[in-house]
Amino acid sequence: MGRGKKIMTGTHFMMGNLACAEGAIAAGCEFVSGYPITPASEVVNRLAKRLPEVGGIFLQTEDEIAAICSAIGASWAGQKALTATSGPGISLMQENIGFAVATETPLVIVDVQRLGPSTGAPSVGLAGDMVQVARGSHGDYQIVALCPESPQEMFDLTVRAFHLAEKYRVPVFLLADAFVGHMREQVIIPEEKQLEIESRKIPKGGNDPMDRQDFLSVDVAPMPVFGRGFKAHVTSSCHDEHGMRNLSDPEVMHRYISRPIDKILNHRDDIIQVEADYSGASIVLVSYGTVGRSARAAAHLAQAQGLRTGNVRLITCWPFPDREIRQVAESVDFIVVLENNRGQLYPYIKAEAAHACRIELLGPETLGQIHDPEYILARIREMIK
Amino acid sequence: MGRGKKIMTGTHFMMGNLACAEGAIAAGCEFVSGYPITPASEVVNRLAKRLPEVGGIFLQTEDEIAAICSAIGASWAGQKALTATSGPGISLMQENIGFAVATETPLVIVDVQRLGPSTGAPSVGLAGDMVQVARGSHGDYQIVALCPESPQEMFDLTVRAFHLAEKYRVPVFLLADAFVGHMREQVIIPEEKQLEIESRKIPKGGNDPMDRQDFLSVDVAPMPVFGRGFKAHVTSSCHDEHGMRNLSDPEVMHRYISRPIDKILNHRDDIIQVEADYSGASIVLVSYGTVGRSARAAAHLAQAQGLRTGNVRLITCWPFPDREIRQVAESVDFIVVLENNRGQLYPYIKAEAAHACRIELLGPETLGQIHDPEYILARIREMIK
Amino acid sequence: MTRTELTIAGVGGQGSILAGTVLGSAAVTYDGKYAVQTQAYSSELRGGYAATWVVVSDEPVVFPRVTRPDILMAQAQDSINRFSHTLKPDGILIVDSDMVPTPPDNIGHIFRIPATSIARNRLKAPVTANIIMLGALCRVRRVVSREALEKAIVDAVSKEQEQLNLDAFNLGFEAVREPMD
Amino acid sequence: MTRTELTIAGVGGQGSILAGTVLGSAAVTYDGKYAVQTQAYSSELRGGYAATWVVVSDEPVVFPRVTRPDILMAQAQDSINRFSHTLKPDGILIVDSDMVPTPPDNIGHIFRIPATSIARNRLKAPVTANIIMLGALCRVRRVVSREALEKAIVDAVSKEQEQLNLDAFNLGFEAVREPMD
Amino acid sequence: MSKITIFRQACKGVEDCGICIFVCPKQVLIGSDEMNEVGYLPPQVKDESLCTGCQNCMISCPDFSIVVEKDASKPAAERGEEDG
Amino acid sequence: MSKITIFRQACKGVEDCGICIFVCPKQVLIGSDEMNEVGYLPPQVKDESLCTGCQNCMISCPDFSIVVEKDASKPAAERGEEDG
Amino acid sequence: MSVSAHPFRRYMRNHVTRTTTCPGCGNGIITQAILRAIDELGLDMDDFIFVSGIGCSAWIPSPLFAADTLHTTHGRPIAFATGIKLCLPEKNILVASGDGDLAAIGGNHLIHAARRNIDMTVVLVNNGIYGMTGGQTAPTTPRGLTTITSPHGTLEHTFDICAMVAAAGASYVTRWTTYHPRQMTRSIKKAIVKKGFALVEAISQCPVQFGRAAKLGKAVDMLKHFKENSIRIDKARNLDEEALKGKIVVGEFVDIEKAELASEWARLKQEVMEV
Amino acid sequence: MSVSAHPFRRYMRNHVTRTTTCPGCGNGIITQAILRAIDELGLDMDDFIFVSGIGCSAWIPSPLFAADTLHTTHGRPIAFATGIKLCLPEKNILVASGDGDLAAIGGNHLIHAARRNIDMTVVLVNNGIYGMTGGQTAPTTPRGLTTITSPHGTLEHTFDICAMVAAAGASYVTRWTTYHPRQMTRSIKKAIVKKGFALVEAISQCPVQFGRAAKLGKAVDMLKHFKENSIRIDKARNLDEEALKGKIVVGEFVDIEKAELASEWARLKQEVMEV
Ligand SMILES: Cc1ncc(C[n+]2csc(CCOP(=O)(O)OP(=O)(O)O)c2C)c(N)n1
Ligand SMILES: Cc1ncc(C[n+]2csc(CCOP(=O)(O)OP(=O)(O)O)c2C)c(N)n1
Ligand code: SF4
Ligand code: SF4
Ligand code: SF4
Ligand code: SF4
Repeated sequence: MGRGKKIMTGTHFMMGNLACAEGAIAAGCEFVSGYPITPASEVVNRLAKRLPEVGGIFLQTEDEIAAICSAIGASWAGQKALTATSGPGISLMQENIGFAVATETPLVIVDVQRLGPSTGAPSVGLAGDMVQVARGSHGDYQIVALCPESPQEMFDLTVRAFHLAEKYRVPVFLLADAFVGHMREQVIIPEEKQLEIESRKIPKGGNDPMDRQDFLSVDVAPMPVFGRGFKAHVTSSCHDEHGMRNLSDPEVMHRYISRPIDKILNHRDDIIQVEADYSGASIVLVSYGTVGRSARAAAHLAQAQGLRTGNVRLITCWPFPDREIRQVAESVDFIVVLENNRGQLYPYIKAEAAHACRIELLGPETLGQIHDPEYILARIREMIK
Repeated sequence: MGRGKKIMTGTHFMMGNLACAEGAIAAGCEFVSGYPITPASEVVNRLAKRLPEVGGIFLQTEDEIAAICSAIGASWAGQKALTATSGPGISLMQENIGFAVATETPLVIVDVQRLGPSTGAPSVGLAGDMVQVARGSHGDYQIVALCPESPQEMFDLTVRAFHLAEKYRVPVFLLADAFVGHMREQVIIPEEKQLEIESRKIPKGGNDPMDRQDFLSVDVAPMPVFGRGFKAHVTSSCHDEHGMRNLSDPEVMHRYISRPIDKILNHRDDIIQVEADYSGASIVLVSYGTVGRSARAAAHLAQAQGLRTGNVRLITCWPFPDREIRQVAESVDFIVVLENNRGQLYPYIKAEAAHACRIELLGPETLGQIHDPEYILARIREMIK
Repeated sequence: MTRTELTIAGVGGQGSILAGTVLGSAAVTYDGKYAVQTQAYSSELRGGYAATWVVVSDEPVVFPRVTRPDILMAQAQDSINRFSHTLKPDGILIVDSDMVPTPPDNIGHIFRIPATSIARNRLKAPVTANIIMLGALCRVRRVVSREALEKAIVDAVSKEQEQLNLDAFNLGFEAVREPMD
Repeated sequence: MTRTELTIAGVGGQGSILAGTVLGSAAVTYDGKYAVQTQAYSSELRGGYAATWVVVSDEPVVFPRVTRPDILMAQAQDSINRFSHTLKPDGILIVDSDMVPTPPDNIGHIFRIPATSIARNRLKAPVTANIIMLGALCRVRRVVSREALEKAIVDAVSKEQEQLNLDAFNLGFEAVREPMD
Repeated sequence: MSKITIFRQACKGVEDCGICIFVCPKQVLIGSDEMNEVGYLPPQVKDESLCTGCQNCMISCPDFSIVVEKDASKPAAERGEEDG
Repeated sequence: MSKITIFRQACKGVEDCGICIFVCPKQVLIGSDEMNEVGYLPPQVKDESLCTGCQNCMISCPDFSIVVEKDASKPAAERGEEDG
Repeated sequence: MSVSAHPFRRYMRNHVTRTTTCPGCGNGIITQAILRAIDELGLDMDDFIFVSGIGCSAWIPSPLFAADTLHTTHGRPIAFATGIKLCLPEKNILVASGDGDLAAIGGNHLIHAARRNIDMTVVLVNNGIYGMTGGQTAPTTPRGLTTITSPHGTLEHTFDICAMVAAAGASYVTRWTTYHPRQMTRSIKKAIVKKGFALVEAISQCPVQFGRAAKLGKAVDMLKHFKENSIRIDKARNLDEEALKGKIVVGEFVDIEKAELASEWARLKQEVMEV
Repeated sequence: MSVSAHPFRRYMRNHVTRTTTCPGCGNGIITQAILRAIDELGLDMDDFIFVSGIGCSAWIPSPLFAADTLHTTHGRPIAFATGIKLCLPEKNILVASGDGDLAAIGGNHLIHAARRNIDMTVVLVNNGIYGMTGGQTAPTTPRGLTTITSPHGTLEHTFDICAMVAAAGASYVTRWTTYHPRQMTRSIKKAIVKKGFALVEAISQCPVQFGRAAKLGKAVDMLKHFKENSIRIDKARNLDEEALKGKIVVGEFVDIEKAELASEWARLKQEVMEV
C-alpha cells in the first residue's frame, strides 16, 4: 500500500461526486476510465488524483465508448472497475453496457444525470435516465440501479454497487443526478471493517472452459478472469455455459437471454432496498433519489396537518421493486408517485398498483427541480377533494 | 427525373427489407446514410443502388453514429432522410436520437431488430428494442414507432413513417425484426397518387429567428431548413422558441422538455393505429409486430373451439396507445399479452389495464421465435382453468 | 387444406435460401398462390447452417412459421440433424445424397438425389446443386407448377446463367425415379 | 426554527460557489451544525451565471432546496434579477455595490459592500471579492461563527493564499457599518 | 492619423486579457482604472498620434472591442502590419 | 525425402481454395475427384519425391490441412523456402 | 467621426451582445479571423452553413453568427456537416470546434472526412486542454503537463493533428496560432475556396484552464509563448527532432487537388440519371 | 511415420474442429502466421490475451485459440485491450480484427492507441471489403470498385492505414500480404516483442465478397495479384505516385523506441506510492 489513505474514515463536508469517488476507493476499485462531462467530472477528476496514491490506474479515454470498453477489459483482467459519466455518455455507452450484461461482467457505472434530452442543461439535475439505464441497450437484459438521495448515500451506495456488481457479475448503476452530485453535505466515512466488501468468485481451476461452467448460471458462475491460465472464451455473441459462441441452437438462445436475467431476479430480495414508512397511512408518496427528500418533508407536513401520509423511497430502482409496490398498493388507498421527470417509472409502478388502489403521478412545479413540499401538499389536497 | 422508377407499382414477391427500401423511395426520401449490419443490410444495400437512379444520395458512413448525424444534417438541409440499422446500431445512435428529438428533426430510423443483448444472434428476429427506441436516449422525450407484421407493412409503414416524421418534425422508427425483414411475401405497391405523402412546412420568411417561432410549438413549428436565408439557430442545448440556447431559465427548461413531448401526445389520435377485433370477446390477445400473426391465428383457433377470443395488434407502439388499451381492459375479462421477448411492453400495457381486468404475459416457447398458435391456445386454456 | 409447409436446409454457400425464394416467387408470381418465405442462417458465410421455410397456400397465410413441414429438402447432414425430427409423420424427405450419405430410416417417403455430383460432373457447376434439388422437388410433389418454377428461375439468375440453371432443374426433375403425385 | 436559508449568486469566475462551500463547511466542520449546499451554473466558465444555496440548521436537513432565502448575497446585477424576488419578506440582501449599482429598493435590509473595489484596490486581488462578501455576511448575521469561517477559509485555500484571504475576510467584516445582530 | 475606437462594454479587461496592449508595436494603449458595467477594466488610448494603423489590436482583440480606422494616406508597409 | 501429410477433412477444396497447389514451386500437389465429408475436394500428392520441403503449402494453407515434415538432411537454401 | 460599432457586428445576430468566452481566450481571435476571411472573400453569411460540436470553441459560431448555425453533439459536427454538404453542395460548410471535440471523441469523423475529401473547412481550435469541462487532459495536452485529470503529469503522447489529417487524405492542411491572426485569416480563405477537405488547426490560448495548468500564466504570456516558439514549416523541415522539441511548427502542410466527394456525387447522379 | 495432426493444433481449443472461414479465405494464412510467430518466439498461449471485434477476421482467435480470448463488439477491441493491458502489463495483448472493424467504426481507438503508444500488437486484416455482412464498401476498398453499396463504383478515396497509424504515433508499423506469410510471421514476432503500439496490416483475400466485387476471381487469382503488385518500401521510396498506382507497398514503415503507456503507469505508481 502506498502513501494514499484508502479509506478516508471520518466526518466531511463533501460534495456528492467526491463521496462517490471515495466510495469507489473504499470498495477496492483499482481501475477507472472516464471521459469528462458535466455534472460527473468531479468523480473522475478526484479519482485521477486518488487512484495512483492507492496503486490504481485512471485512464482518460478518447470518448465514453472507450471508457466503458476499457473498464470492461479491466474487469476481465481481474480488477474492480468503474466508469462515470452523465446522460450523453450513458447513451454512447449503451452498446457496450449490453456487452457487459451479456458477458456477465462486474462493473460500476456512475450516471450523474443532467437535464435532457440531448445536450439539454448540463448542470441541472433531472432524473431523466431512469428507464434508459435499464432498457437503453438493445435486446432483453437486467441490470441493477441504485438511487442516492444525499452525498452520504453517494458514498454508501457506491460501496454497495461494487458489492452487488462483484457478487452477481452484473453492471450496477449509481443513478445520481446533478443535484445530489454537486450537493455538499455531511458525509461520514466509516472504518474499513464496517464496510461490506465483496469480490467476485473465480473458478477453482481447469484450463479448458469446456470442463467448466463459466456463464449462464442463475446461481452466478465463477468468473474465469484473464491471465491466470483459464483459457476463457468470452463473447457477447449468443453463447452456451462454456462461453462458446452458438448462433444456431434456439435452446441456447433462450438460455443466453433468460439466465442472466433470472440470475438477478432470483436474488432480487438481496438486491432490492426500499425505505418504507407507511404504517397506518392511507396515502403513500412513492419516490426515489433526491425527490425522496421532498417527499419526506411533505409527508411530515401532511402528518402535522392530520393527513395519514406515508412514504416509500426506492433505493434500488432496478430490478424493479414490484412486490414492494404491490404490498403498498394493497394496504393503502392512494399512491402518489413523485418524479421530477415526465413520469419515467410511473408506468412500472402503476402496473403493480392499479389493481389495488388509486394512483396518480405528480411532477414538480418546474421540470428539473425537486418538488417543493408545500406544493406536494397543496396538490394532494386537490387530488383527494 | 432520372431513369429510375420512383414507385415500383405492381405486385411483387419481395423481402421485407426491400419493401422498406422501396417504401422510402416512394415516400420521396432522397438521402440515406447507413452502416452495414445484419439483419438490416438489405435495406441500405438496395437503397445504395436505387437512390442514384432517382436523384438521391446514399452515404455509407464510418459507423452508425455518423450515419444518424449525417441523416439529421441532411434533414436540416431540407431532404427527407432515413437511416437503417439493427439493435447494436440503435444503441450507438442513442445520443443523436436525442439530438433529433431535441431539435425536432424529421427522420426515419429503421430498426430491424435482432436477438440480443449485445451481439447475440444477428440473423434471429426478436422484438428486443421495444422500449429502447422510446427510452434509450437520456432525458425525457417522445418518439413515434411503428411495428410491421409483414413485408407489405414494411412498405406501407415506411411510407407512413415519412408522413408522420415530416408532419410532426419527429424521428419515427420502423420497428421491424429479422423475421419480417428477411421474410418474403406478396407486396402490392400502389400508384403514387394512392400514397399519403406529406412534406414538412417551412417558415413563410424572415431572416431573423428572433422574429419567428422555429421550435417548441405543440402545434408543430415550421422548420427553418438550411440554405434558404432563414439564419436558423439549431441546438440541442436547452433552448427557447427561437432556438436560442438558454441554460439558466427554469421556465425555458420546462418548455424545452415538455413541448416536444406534448406536440406528439396532443396528436396521438392521428398517430396511433391499432388493429382491434374483439367485439363480444371475453379474452383478448394483445400483441404487435410478427407475433400479431401468431395471435390472429390463435384467435381463429380459439374461436373455432368456442372461446370468445379477440385480438388487438398495436401498429403504433409509441406514443403508447394507453387509451386504446384502457378501452379493451374495460370491456373484457382477461387480456393476454403476447411478446416474444421477456415482456418489454407488458408493464406499459398492464399499467393501463390492471384496474379493470385480469392480465397476463405469455412469452413464446423459445425466446426468439414467434409463438405457435397451438401453444398459445393450450396456455390460455391452462390460465383460465 | 391447401397449406403446404416446406423446409429447405443446407450449409452456407449451397444456395438453400435461393431455392426457397425461387419456390415462393414461382407460387406468387406465376401460380397465383400465396406464399411466405422465412429464413435463418448463422454468421459464417460458408459452412455455417442456412435454412429457409416456405409456406405455400391458396389463401393468404396468417401464421408464417413452418412448424411441421410436409417436405424437408436437406442439402447437408447438418440439416438432417437439425430438422428431420420436425417433419410431419407422412412427410417427404429429399436429400442431396452426396452430402447426406446416411439419411434417417424412420421417414415415410425419402428421395436421394446425388445433386452435388450431378452439378459437378454433368454441369461443371457445383453451385447449381440447389436448382437440381428444386427440379427433384418439382417432380416429387407439384407444390407449384413446373412452368412457374422455370419462369422464376429465369427471373432469379443472370442472363448468362439461365440455360445452365434450366438444365440443372431438368436434371433434378429427371433424377427422380418414382414421383409421389 | 433553526433553519437558515441563503442564496449566494454571481457570474462565473466570481467564486460565489466557493463562498457557499466555505460557509457550509464552517457550519458542519467547526460549528457542529448541519448544512446542505447546492448549486447551479450555466456552461460559460466566465460570465455565465453561478449560484449556490446553503441551508444551515441545528438538525439534519430533510428538504435540501432553498425556496425562500433568509439571506441573498448578490455579486452581480444578474443575480438580483434572478433571485431578489425569492427573498423572504424580512430577508437580508448583501450586494457587491461595484457590480450591483442599483439594487432593488423594496428590500427590508440591504447592505452595500464595494467588494470588487476593495479586492482590487486594497488587496490587488480581484478574486477575493467573494471572501470579502463572506466577511460582510459574517458581520451582518452570525449564521456560523467567525472562528469557524476563518478555519474553513484556511482549509479551502492554498498555504500561500491564506493570509490574503483572511485579510479579505476581515476587510469585508469591517466594511459593514451596522450589523443586524 | 488613424482613429481608435474602444467599445468599453464589450471588453473583458486588461487584467486577464490585455492582448491589445501586448500586440501594439507602439505602446499606444495602456490600462485604466475605470470598470465597465460587468466589472472589467478596458484599455485606454495613451497617445493616438503614435498609432501606425497596423490594426494589430483590432485583429487580435477576442471581443471585437477595438476598431482602428486606418489613415488611408499611409502605405501598408509603413503601417507595419505584422505578418510574423 | 520430405513427408507431406494432408488432413482431408479439414481442407476446403482445390476448386475454391487450391492455394497449396498455387504456392508449390515444384507442382507436387494436384487436385482430386474425391469429396471429403463436407463435400470439398482436397488436393493429393502427385509426386512426393519432387518436394523440396520448402513448406510453402503448409504455411499458406488457410485451414491447417497440410503438414510437410522437412527432410532434415537438406539445407534450407536448397529447400527453396520462398522469401519474396 | 468615430465608428458606432465594430464592422463585423453585421455578421452577428443582433440579440447576441456579448461573447461567451473568458477574458483573453483565444477563441475570439479565431472568431474574428473566420469573419475576416469571409469578409475579404466578399462572401455572404447566407453562403455558409456553420456547424460546431460541444465545448467553448464550439460556441464560436453559435449563436453568434447571423447565419444558419448548427450546434451539434460533442464530437460529431463533421458527421452532421457531411450530410449537409452532400445535400447542399453549393454552400460552404464551415466547422469550428475544439480539439477535444474534433480529435478526441470526434477523431474518427475527422479522419474519415479527410479520407473522403468532402468539401468543407474545419477550424480546429487546439487549446491543449478541455476548457468547458474544467481543465482535463486532451489528446493535445503536452506530455508531462499537469492537468486536473493528470495530477502527476500527462503520461500520454500528443497528437500531431495536422500530420494525421494529412495522412488521412485531406486536400489542405495548415496550422497557425492566435499570435498569427493575419496568416490564419489567409489560410481560412484558402480553405474556404479549396474544393476538398481543408483543416485549419488554430493553436489557441485557454488562459483559464490551460494557462493555470501549464503555469504559462495569462493570455498575453501564452501569446508570447506562441510568438517565441512558433517556427515555419519551411524552416522546420531542415531541423532535427531535438531542435524541434517544444516548437510549434506553423504554416501550410498540404495543398493539393484531388477528387472531392460532393462533386463526385453530382457527377454520378448526372450519369446514372441520364442513362 | 506421418504426423497425426497439424503441430499448431496444440494452440487450438480441442473442441473446435474446423475454421469458420470460406474456402481460400486469407484469414487462415494470417491465423497461421500468428501462431507461428508465437511458436517461434517460444511463448506460451497463456502469455497472451487475444482480443477481437466483430467480422470474419475477428474470428481468427475466437474461439480457435486455446488461450484467454475476448470477442468484443464491432470496432472496439483496441479499447477493451487498453483496459486489459493496463491491468495485466506483463501479458502480451494481441488484437486481430478486420479493416472495417479497426479502421471504419473503430478508427478512433486505433489512432488513440497509437498515440498513447500502449504496448499491444494489432493485426489488422485488410481485405478491402466488409466480408461478414455481405460485401459492402470499406474505407479500404479501392476507389472505383463496384461493391454492393457502391453499385456505380466507390466514389471515396482509400485509407493508407499504415501512414495514418504512423502519423498517430505508433512504435512499429508494417504491411504484408497473404502472399508473404513468412515475412508476416517475422513482423508479427517483432510486433509482439516491441514495447509499444505495433500495427501489422495484413492485406488478405476475401474471395467470396471482394473477389466477386473486384472481379479478381478466386483465392489464387488474388494471391497472384498480391504477388505481382507488391513492392517493397525501400524500392517504393524511389518511385513517383504514378508508378505506385495500384501497387501494394509492403515492408516495415516504422520501427522506433518511445515511452510506452503501461510501463509509464508502472513507473508512476511506484513513484507516487513511494513518496
Ligand atoms: C458525449 C459527451 N461527452 C462529454 C461531454 C462533455 N464535454 C463538453 S465540452 C467537452 C470538451 C471540450 O473540450 P474541447 O473540445 O477541447 O473544447 P474547449 O472547451 O477546450 O474549447 C466535453 C468533454 C459532452 N457534452 N458530451
Ligand atoms: C455496431 C455494429 N455495427 C455493425 C455491425 C455489423 N457488422 C458485423 S461484421 C461487420 C464488418 C466486417 O467487416 P471487417 O471488419 O472488414 O471484417 P471482415 O468480415 O471483412 O473480416 C459489420 C459492419 C455490428 N456487428 N455492430
Ligand atoms: S484585447 Fe480587447 S478584450 Fe482584451 S483588453 Fe484589449 S480591448 Fe479588452
Ligand atoms: S491450401 Fe489447404 S484448404 Fe486450400 S486446397 Fe490446399 S489443403 Fe485444402
Ligand atoms: S475555459 Fe478556456 S477555452 Fe473556454 S472560454 Fe475560458 S479561456 Fe476560452
Ligand atoms: S466472407 Fe470473405 S473474409 Fe469472410 S470468411 Fe469468407 S472469404 Fe473470408
